[in-house]
Amino acid sequence: MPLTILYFAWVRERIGQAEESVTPPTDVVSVADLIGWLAGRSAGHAEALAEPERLRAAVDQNFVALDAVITGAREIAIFPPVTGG
Amino acid sequence: MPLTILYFAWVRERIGQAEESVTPPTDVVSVADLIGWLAGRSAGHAEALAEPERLRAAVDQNFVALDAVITGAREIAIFPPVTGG
Amino acid sequence: MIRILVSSDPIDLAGEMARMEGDDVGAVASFCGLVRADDGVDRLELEHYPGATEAALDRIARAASERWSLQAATIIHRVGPMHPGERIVLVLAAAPHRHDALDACAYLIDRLKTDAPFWKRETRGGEARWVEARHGDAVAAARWTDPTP
Amino acid sequence: MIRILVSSDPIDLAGEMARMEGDDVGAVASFCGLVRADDGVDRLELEHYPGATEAALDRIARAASERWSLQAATIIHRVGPMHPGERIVLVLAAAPHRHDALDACAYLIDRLKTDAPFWKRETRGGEARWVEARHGDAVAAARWTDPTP
Repeated sequence: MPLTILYFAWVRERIGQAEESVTPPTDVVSVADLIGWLAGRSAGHAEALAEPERLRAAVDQNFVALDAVITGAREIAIFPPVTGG
Repeated sequence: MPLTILYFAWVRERIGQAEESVTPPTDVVSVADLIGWLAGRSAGHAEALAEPERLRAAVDQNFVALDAVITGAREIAIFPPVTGG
Repeated sequence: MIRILVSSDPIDLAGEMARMEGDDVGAVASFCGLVRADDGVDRLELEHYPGATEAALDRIARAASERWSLQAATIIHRVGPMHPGERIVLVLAAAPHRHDALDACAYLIDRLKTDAPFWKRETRGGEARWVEARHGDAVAAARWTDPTP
Repeated sequence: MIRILVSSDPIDLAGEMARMEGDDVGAVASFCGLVRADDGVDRLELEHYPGATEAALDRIARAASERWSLQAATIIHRVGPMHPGERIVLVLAAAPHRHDALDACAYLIDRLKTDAPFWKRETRGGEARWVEARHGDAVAAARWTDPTP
């Protein structure tokens, strides 16, 4: 099943798109795995996703740690630490 | 020199006036002395000033403890604990 | 900038807020106290000690300005008769950073409760009574014990 | 009553305040965050995660309502481009008693800073940069660690 990936802030800018639909291989189990796999998609992806420790993620709109499992997820967002308010 | 005495809230109501000018004898040295002396002026004064522990005071617009000395004061206010805000 | 106002006019919340804002202000915290009807009060009267009240509020606002990095502190207190739902008091603190504004705002209202000469008289069904001072207010004010005398 | 609004329209502070007031409300505390010009910012852009943002703000307001005795909690956040002096965020808490309103107000803004998906981009003299998260915000949010998960 294809997975919707959303990017925000500088992650979005570096990748050059806000959203894409992907079908990762079955060995992509966690958010961290997904980030590593997405990094291979383009030079922009590689640059945006080079330092996972600077990234945060949400699985189906819930904030999660990067070791969270993504099995069954439909929408995954990847972004820098939030700076609202 | 005459001293202006101001009363507020239920102290004012029981005494029946908001302000009076008095000249206490020289043995009236503290606010507590003054309260005791004022209590003798009328039945209303006696009722309003019967329980000094329920009263607060200001000497020349500065809040003071009841044992504060009043020598040289021009305006003394006597009132219940404040309830603003 | 300190602004103190004791008046029998209704409190202009939007106008007072607008006065606090500026290009360098990052945070405005406010507290507004209102007349509550829920315990049967249909009228509230606020008495004060003219002159001494303004001086006390000014001292409170100055103490807040010394303690936190503020750009403005405002204390507005209504006096005279008022009704449920009406604003009794409004305090505002403006600062570059939010915790200064939030802490100063809480300080202003806590101190006002114990240090400013106002007295409330409530009327319920025609019966008036002077409000008693609350011990909790003294406790709340004490947590702000000033570092300087 | 919880009210959440994420919008590119200017924040109507007076209107939002008026919504909080009622005959049984004794206290309304507010915090408003504004775009500051003092470090040379001439434009600020707020990006958010539609849907997830509103859900996060709703969770924060609900947590505040469970923790304190509130009559209303409101969180309004502006998104899109804005300029110095304009309001970015407004949080409001209404309660019968003042410390519930004040504490809930501080909680709402502290939690919003770390738990809601917004990102700020500042422009200074034509040069844009994404604002870095501040460690102090995580510290401020941590002091509210919820009694329940």
